[in-house]
Amino acid sequence: MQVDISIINTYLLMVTLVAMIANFVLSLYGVFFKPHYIKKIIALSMLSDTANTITLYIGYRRWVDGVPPTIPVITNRSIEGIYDVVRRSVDPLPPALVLTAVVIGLATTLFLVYLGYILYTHYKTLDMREIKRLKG
Amino acid sequence: MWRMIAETIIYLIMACTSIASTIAVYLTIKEKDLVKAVIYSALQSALYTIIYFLLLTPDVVLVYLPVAVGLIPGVFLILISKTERWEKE
Amino acid sequence: MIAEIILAVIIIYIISIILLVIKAIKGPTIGDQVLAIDVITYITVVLFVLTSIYMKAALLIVIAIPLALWIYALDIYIAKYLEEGDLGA
Amino acid sequence: MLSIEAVLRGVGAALLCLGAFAGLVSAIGFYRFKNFYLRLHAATVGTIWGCVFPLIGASLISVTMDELGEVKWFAAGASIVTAAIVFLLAPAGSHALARAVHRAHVARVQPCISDALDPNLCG
Amino acid sequence: MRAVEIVVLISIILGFALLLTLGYQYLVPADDIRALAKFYLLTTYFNPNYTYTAGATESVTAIVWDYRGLDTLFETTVFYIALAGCLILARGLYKEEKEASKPGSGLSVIVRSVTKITAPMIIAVGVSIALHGHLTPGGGFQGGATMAVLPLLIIVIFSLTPLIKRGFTPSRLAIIRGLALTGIGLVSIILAVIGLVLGINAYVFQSLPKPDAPLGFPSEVEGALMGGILWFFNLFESIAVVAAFTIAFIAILLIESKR
Repeated sequence: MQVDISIINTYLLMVTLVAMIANFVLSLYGVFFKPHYIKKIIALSMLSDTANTITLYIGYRRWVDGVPPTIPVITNRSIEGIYDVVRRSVDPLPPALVLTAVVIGLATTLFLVYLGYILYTHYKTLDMREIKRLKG
Repeated sequence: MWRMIAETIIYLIMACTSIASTIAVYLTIKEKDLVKAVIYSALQSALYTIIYFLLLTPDVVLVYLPVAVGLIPGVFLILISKTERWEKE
Repeated sequence: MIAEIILAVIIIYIISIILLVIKAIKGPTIGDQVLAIDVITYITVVLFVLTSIYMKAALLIVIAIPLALWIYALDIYIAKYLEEGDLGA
Repeated sequence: MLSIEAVLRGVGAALLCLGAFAGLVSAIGFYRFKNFYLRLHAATVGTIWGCVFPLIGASLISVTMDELGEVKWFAAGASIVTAAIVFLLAPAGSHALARAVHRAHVARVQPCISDALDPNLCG
Repeated sequence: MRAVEIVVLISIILGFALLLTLGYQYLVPADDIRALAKFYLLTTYFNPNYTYTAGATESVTAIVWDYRGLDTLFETTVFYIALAGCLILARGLYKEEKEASKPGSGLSVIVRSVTKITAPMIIAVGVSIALHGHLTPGGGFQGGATMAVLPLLIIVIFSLTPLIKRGFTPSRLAIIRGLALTGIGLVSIILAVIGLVLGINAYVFQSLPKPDAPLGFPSEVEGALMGGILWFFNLFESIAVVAAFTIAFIAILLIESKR
């Protein structure tokens, strides 16, 4: 008996996207409305991770007739191998964009950590409500 | 039939992992103890690693894994140990 | 035959991961949470290897080695923080 | 007459089933034990029985699978190396964590009969 | 009063609306990919239908360093500037000497021995990820990030003194990093300079010989695939990343000894 389950697959993929958007909203709330500086940095790193995940999700491709997609690496170097990879592979452009974003995200996080230490030596606190001079 | 079920199972793993990561993000935002917040964010990173793997992007997994699992908790713990641990009400 | 066995093992591992995530979220002390994340990621290594064998994309196994190398970094950071209150020199 | 491939595949499948059972038992134990020091037992079962043996089994299976193509030896070798690394690192990590938790008085021993290292933690 | 937050919120709403509008057909992944991705995949490794190729079997590394090379070069610049900002913030707070920690403290001997055993393995895994970037998943950024975890682990477990005593001072690491960045710059323009001197047509970021530009890096050496420019970029980028992160970790831990 053949049952059409593609609607369930579509629903499950949509659940992933909606959960990612919920992550985005939650970490945005953390960046804006949490008073502590370290909490803000943690929320910011989670925000960038979620944006990267949405980018990668756009580049995915579904299974066709039960055949899974493959990674964009050519293992069989003949003509047939290359065309097989083109037929089955996922999109290689979003990983290339996300790759550098992750490393640069770590560099900017390090910069914010240094800035937090300098703030602490000046004000003896990291609570943004007590640092009156930064209030904008 | 069996291969269709395999496809559904892969998508089901992805959906479960996403929902668990949403819970982890929520707890990170709500937590008052910053060390526990760092641990919850490490849990979120581990779950995101599974999602990246299932999206078939090994390059991103290879760069995200040392950064998010190996480096970022260490850096945050250095900053917490030098400043303060508790977030005030 | 072997593919069905691998798929069944993957499902059992997913159930274990769900139980461990519940414990990692609930765990009363920091030690429990870190230990749960530890076991989650070690089981994730097996999940990655089995999934890549099942999908017949053997190059994906290259992810497993760095993942297994980096999980204990989180343990070390938390242990040093709890023992000395300080990650520094 | 058994071929060598059938033997390897059978041993690998047996190791996989053993690992799945150990992983499930470890998760249930982790869920039901009372305190941190008891959960260390469950964690060790989950890392050694639930991770090292299935990796060796996966390596044995991938040797026999010709569908993987030219890189099947690569897959088998990577699985073995990963098993060795986990075998080396997982005990070290949980040891460091247990020592730090005991020294920092984070987790209490409860229910307690006696604690020879630090009597104050008992009860 | 809250003008900045309101502007940011509105711009995020507009940006998400743009994303949903432009990507509505990709919201749930389709069973096909875009024509641009197909072009990248077809021309990554040798092909008779196309004259231009990257000569590597891994598309992601080829896109990062060959098709979109200038993009990655400027991202490396952003990375450099962010870490230079870190060091500027840490300036004036340095103190080199450090009192010896008392025996009995620190992590146990088991963890120290295991880390001594695994340190060469970490270096080996990082180098292999970096230098095989054009054949298997990996590349310069990945190898550098993998190797950069080792200094932080060594600092946490053994303290800072052995690292300084072995000669890994911030100034020396800064020199290594400068040399690696110079290597990236040289590799990207050297063929254009040679072409300018000899009077041959050549481009910036030229990897393999093209029909109108005969100069180029080798596509393979002794039968092993080199990928032209990719191998050099992976090597220099991994050295730059690991040196930069090590400087940052050492500096943030040296700040502390002032108190």
